[in-house]
Amino acid sequence: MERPKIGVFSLTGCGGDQLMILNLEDVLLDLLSYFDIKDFQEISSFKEDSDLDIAFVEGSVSTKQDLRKLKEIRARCKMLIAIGNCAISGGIQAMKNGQMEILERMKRVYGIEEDIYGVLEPKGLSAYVKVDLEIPGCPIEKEETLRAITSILHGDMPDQFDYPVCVECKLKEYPCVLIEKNLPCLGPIIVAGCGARCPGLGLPCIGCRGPIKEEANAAAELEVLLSKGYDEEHIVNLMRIFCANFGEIKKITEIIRRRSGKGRQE
Amino acid sequence: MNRERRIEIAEITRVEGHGRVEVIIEGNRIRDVKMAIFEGPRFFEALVEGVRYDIVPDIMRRICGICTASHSLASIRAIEKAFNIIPTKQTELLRDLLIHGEVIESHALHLFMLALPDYLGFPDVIRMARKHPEMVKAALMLKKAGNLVHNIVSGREVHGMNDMIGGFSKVPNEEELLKIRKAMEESKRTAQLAVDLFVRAGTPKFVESENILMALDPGEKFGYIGDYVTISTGDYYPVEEYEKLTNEKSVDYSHARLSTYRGSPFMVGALSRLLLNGKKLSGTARELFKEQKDLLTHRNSLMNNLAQSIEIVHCVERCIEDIDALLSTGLVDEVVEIEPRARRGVGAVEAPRGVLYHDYTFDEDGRVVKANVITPTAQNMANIEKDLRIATQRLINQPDEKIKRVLEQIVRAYDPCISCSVHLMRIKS
Amino acid sequence: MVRVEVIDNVLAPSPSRIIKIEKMTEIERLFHVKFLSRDLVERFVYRPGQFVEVGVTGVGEAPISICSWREEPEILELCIRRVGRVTNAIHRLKEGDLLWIRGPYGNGFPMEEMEGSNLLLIAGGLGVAPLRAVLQYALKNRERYGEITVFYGFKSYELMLFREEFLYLFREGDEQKLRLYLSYEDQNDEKCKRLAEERGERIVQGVVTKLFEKTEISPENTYAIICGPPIMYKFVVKELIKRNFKPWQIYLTLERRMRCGIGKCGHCIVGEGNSIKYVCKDGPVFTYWDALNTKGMI
Amino acid sequence: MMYLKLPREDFDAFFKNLQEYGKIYGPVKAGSSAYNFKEVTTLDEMDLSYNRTIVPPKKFFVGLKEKIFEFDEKRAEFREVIEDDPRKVIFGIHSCDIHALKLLDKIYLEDMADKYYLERRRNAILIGIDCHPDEHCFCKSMGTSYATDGFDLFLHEISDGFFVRVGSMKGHEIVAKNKGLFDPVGSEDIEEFKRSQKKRLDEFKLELNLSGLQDMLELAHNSQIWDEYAEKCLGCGTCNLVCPTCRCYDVIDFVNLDITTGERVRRWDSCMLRRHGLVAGGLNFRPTRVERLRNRFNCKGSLLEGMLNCVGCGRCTVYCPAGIDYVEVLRKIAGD
Ligand SMILES: Cc1cc2nc3c(=O)[nH]c(=O)nc-3n(C[C@H](O)[C@H](O)[C@H](O)COP(=O)(O)OP(=O)(O)OC[C@H]3O[C@@H](n4cnc5c(N)ncnc54)[C@H](O)[C@@H]3O)c2cc1C
Ligand code: SF4
Ligand code: SF4
Ligand code: SF4
Repeated sequence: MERPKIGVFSLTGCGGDQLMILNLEDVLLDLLSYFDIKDFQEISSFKEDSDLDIAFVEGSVSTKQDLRKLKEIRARCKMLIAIGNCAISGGIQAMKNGQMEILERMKRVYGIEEDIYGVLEPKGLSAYVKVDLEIPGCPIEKEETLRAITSILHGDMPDQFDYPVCVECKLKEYPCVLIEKNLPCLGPIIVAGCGARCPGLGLPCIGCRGPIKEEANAAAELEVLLSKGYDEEHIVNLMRIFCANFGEIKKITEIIRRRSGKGRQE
Repeated sequence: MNRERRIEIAEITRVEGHGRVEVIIEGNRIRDVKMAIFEGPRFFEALVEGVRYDIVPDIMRRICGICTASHSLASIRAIEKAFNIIPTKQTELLRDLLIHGEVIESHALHLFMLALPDYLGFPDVIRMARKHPEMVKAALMLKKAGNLVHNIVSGREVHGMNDMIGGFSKVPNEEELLKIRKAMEESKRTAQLAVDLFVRAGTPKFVESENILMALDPGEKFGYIGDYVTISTGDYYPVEEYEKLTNEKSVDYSHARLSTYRGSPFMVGALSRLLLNGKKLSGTARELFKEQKDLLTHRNSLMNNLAQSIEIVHCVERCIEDIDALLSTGLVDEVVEIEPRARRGVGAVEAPRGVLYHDYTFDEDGRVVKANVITPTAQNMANIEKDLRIATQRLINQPDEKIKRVLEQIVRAYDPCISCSVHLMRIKS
Repeated sequence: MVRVEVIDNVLAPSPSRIIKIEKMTEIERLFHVKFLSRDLVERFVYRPGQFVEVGVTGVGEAPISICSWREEPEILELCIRRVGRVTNAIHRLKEGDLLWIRGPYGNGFPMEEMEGSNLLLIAGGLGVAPLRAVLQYALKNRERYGEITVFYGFKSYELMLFREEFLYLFREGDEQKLRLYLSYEDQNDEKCKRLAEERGERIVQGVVTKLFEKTEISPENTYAIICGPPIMYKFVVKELIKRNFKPWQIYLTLERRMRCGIGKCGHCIVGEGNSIKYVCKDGPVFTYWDALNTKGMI
Repeated sequence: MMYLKLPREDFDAFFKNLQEYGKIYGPVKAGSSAYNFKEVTTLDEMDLSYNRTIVPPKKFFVGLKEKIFEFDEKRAEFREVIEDDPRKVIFGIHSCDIHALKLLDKIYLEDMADKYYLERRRNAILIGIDCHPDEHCFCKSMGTSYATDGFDLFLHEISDGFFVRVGSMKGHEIVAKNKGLFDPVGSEDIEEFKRSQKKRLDEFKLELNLSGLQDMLELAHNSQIWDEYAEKCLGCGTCNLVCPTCRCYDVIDFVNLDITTGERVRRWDSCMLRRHGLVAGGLNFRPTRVERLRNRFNCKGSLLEGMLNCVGCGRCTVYCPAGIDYVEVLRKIAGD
């Protein structure tokens, strides 16, 4: 097979997902040798404006500049792979979407009420262009990423996780932190693939892989956490860290707003 | 009238994040030097407003993928100070281990994979690996050793979650620590190799100029955690007064707000740390520091690369030392009671690229009222521009391509982490 | 140490070579596969309605009906629609490549029991695949069965599977005492309209149940065998019941997700309370009587 | 059946001698109230008064997530892999879990035996131990509170040691080899055993009426109860994964970086998950939690494989993050 031409790009994010690829130290050189790398700004000064078989894109669309770049990338690649939560759903920076206006954010952080960056409300790539594959996580998992890549090199599309973190939590025989320690674990509504890292450390899942789309029962999760004594505002903040742009979680914000008749951030 | 000459690096490569450099020359005079950032802002300080303290580190560590543990620790320390939580000895050792591991990972990535190709004449490490496979493999193993610390102590390579307010959720066990220790023993040679490489790389002099240096005072031993800032001017401040040091001010040659100290740009990072705190080094790193004293001058910021390489040697030895100290007393699970207070706390650590401050104010329920983060790259930016200006001036008669190469090399030497420069106010023109 | 005698690994697939691929539609292809080991050919005894697990290394396995019937099962024919990971991977294979096969699995149709009776085969879309095996079996043993009537419904001429074969039977089937009726859904299908001009009494525009208007179907000594998309069953069964078919005269073959094909992985379990079954080993062929007693079966 | 007595002072020696049959796995505390079967080398690592483990001992026979084949595309090879040493001693298994294994035996061994299961099952030694019910145990109602077979040895604690039942040839072999450690049972021992069994039966608090359960389930097909619980249910799959009688597994292939070799892996699955009932074309036979819950309860309450598919261990209730109480649901179904 001819070596696929690839590019690795980043929009607005922390660089952690590209870094996870570089963290595949044991196989990195082997892995890269399967590809003809045309653009990888983080590690290479070599650049060629050719068509691409695969573009890996990290980061959210948070500025008009990001959007321009994304559209250029989409136009030149056959397969677009969104890597990481930012690229899938806007990431952590989308946490206050729909709650705090961009200008308000400008004011709070930079002290000016003017959008000098051309900022857009952070969203994932699929809000704007067709995405062929999404590899979730904040950051992505090395193992899953490698397996997705080998599957693609093999000519297939990888199988994707469609079940919650709880499944892996039990496959690893971890005691449930929600039941045992009353911690606000989001595992039941979050996509598996991390091997239940957080419960494995005795910590609650904070949802870094995003919800199971069109499936997560966020309303039931809310009820469970309320019954554990957490207040609504905290639960919403927690769910919004990584999931603010998802319908299921937006709904929760709505339910709570209606219930309490207030919203701190309005 | 003189013709205007424009030198532009559209996108700086082999750095974390997106930036570009633009120099405008009129005749023999440099009219403008700009390092523009076109990283989208993420407004972290606004994100945590109203958020309860216990998930603040989870949010804030995501400012940066490379120095994630630094952000994590700065954030945790700020909160602990606000709530008067005193970490245990074991926690301090584990944190020390964690941040040293992070420095190894970050420096190894920067030196071998991003900076070295410049010196050996390759566009990237992939091509460099074809010529020097053994060296690149060794470098990757060094980087992996650093990541192993992340993995075991914080839970994963990037955005680990195990380090939290008050300590660690799951304390690593003996077996795991011995695994790190072994990896460190095996990395010693590669660490020294880095020093050799950068000593041999020579000392380009095109940025020579006075630099003000700034670093945290690590206490007795060389390290990355501290509560006071020491400055090459002889000044000394508690971190709570960081605003005096990082004054974000407009300067005449730039339309951005840049960090200056008493009106002058300053430098943070490995070189500053070594020159200010080098006396506190021990072991091989101390020897190497002495040997290379002449090369390591505060007048040449490119020496930051060499300084980083010596730091790797230090970190590798220190990780072993920390592990031995931890194992000698045995590891125990610790539970810390946290009681939120309506207070302010400032936490600082030396991230791989320099001093990092997190500053939070809480209400009585422990919700963030106000937050501020100052990253090292943001602090360095004024100094980078100063260096770019000086270098351009010296090379003004050289062709554009040559100037570009040098400018990019200078930027890279600072190992800038643009995505975490959340505070940089720069408009892409 | 206790040593256990070596037993066959029922999950281990056997390699078989794709000797021919025929493109049937954009998404369906017919694969002719041949086992590499002679041994296997001899052991591989199957009946119409059974299926095999077809695998591609690195991707996985999918249950696929055997759509042919020969006494010597040297060659199996598999009509495969491209819908997901495994089936896409199978479609990428070329002649000469390997497929990994386990089976045959499932109960299949009780061909012996139906001997001496009339057969009414009702197929919709891809459902024609297993019924083709029934048909081949019945035609090969023509003397053992009475009247054979086939209803075959499809969307359009282009999407008609095994077109050549069925058009041949449509035109010449009477020689073999076979009445074949066709239905097509696409109103603007010119080619089908032409077929209607040619032999209007055997083809209608509409869904497959419309074919009941075309001919008298008597339940007398007749078995109805249905295979098609799940929604088709309800309508077809209704027509049959209207015509006094008894629930045990109606056979259906079902589809479910399956991972093992042999009653272990649990995915194909259907039913509630008193009646609960594995589609893979208790089926995939069931009578309508089973369906009446097993909630959620159809 | 053969009955013996294991005096307390011989317990440790007995335990040590078992190592000759493979690694020993026993109940070990894993959290504030949770236990797991883990490898143990000494008696005191175990807590033999445990109530239940998180995942059932089924994991010893069908791996939670296990490689079953390695393949090589170039060489057209499928090579079977049994990753662990099938020789194991499972120490301290409860009666309900033994009953569950009997059901799994039917599934995995009758009619096209699963080789992986068989290898491990034949090589494993099961040492049962008496337990005391907590508020979630309802095995008494399910008829699984006492194991009459399906184990090699069964230990019942009495005042100065254990009353031991020998349940198999292998069990016989073990006691024969350790002759010196066992005493014959005396009449006081028998009396004590009887008393303790009676006392144990009296400890059960939770009961479930089984009569007509299958009909009740079928009749509840359109019941509101499913909707009510589906609203609470998180669809997390925990209930299936901790269930000792659930047998669903999923299979997936992975390719190595050389792109020609790889592995086939199977892992425990759950019918509460979306994919379980999904087939080609996006059709889902159990599209929402309503159908999935109904299916789960029906499967558990059925007589698939000729026996009840629930052994009353209480795990699904204890570990359900949404707090859905299995017995409560079935009681509502039955109108109790
Ligand atoms: C007894 C029996 C006989 C059969 N005979 C034949 C036959 O002769 N010919 C034939 O072509 N087929 C036959 N089938 C159907 C065939 O088995 C399936 O089409 C096949 O298993 C699909 O496998 P796959 O890996 O290609 O698809 P999968 O990748 O498993 O996908 C199958 C379907 O699941 C859905 N899906 C998968 N993943 C997702 C996701 N992440 N999100 C949403 N939806 C998803 C999609 O709708 C997709 O179409 C038979 C099935 C049975 C049970
Ligand atoms: S700890 Fe979290 S992920 Fe694990 S079972 Fe409990 S709720 Fe689910
Ligand atoms: S448990 Fe949750 S937060 Fe933790 S790594 Fe997994 S998905 Fe992310
Ligand atoms: S454990 Fe509870 S919440 Fe999870 S799927 Fe089962 S019933 Fe639903």
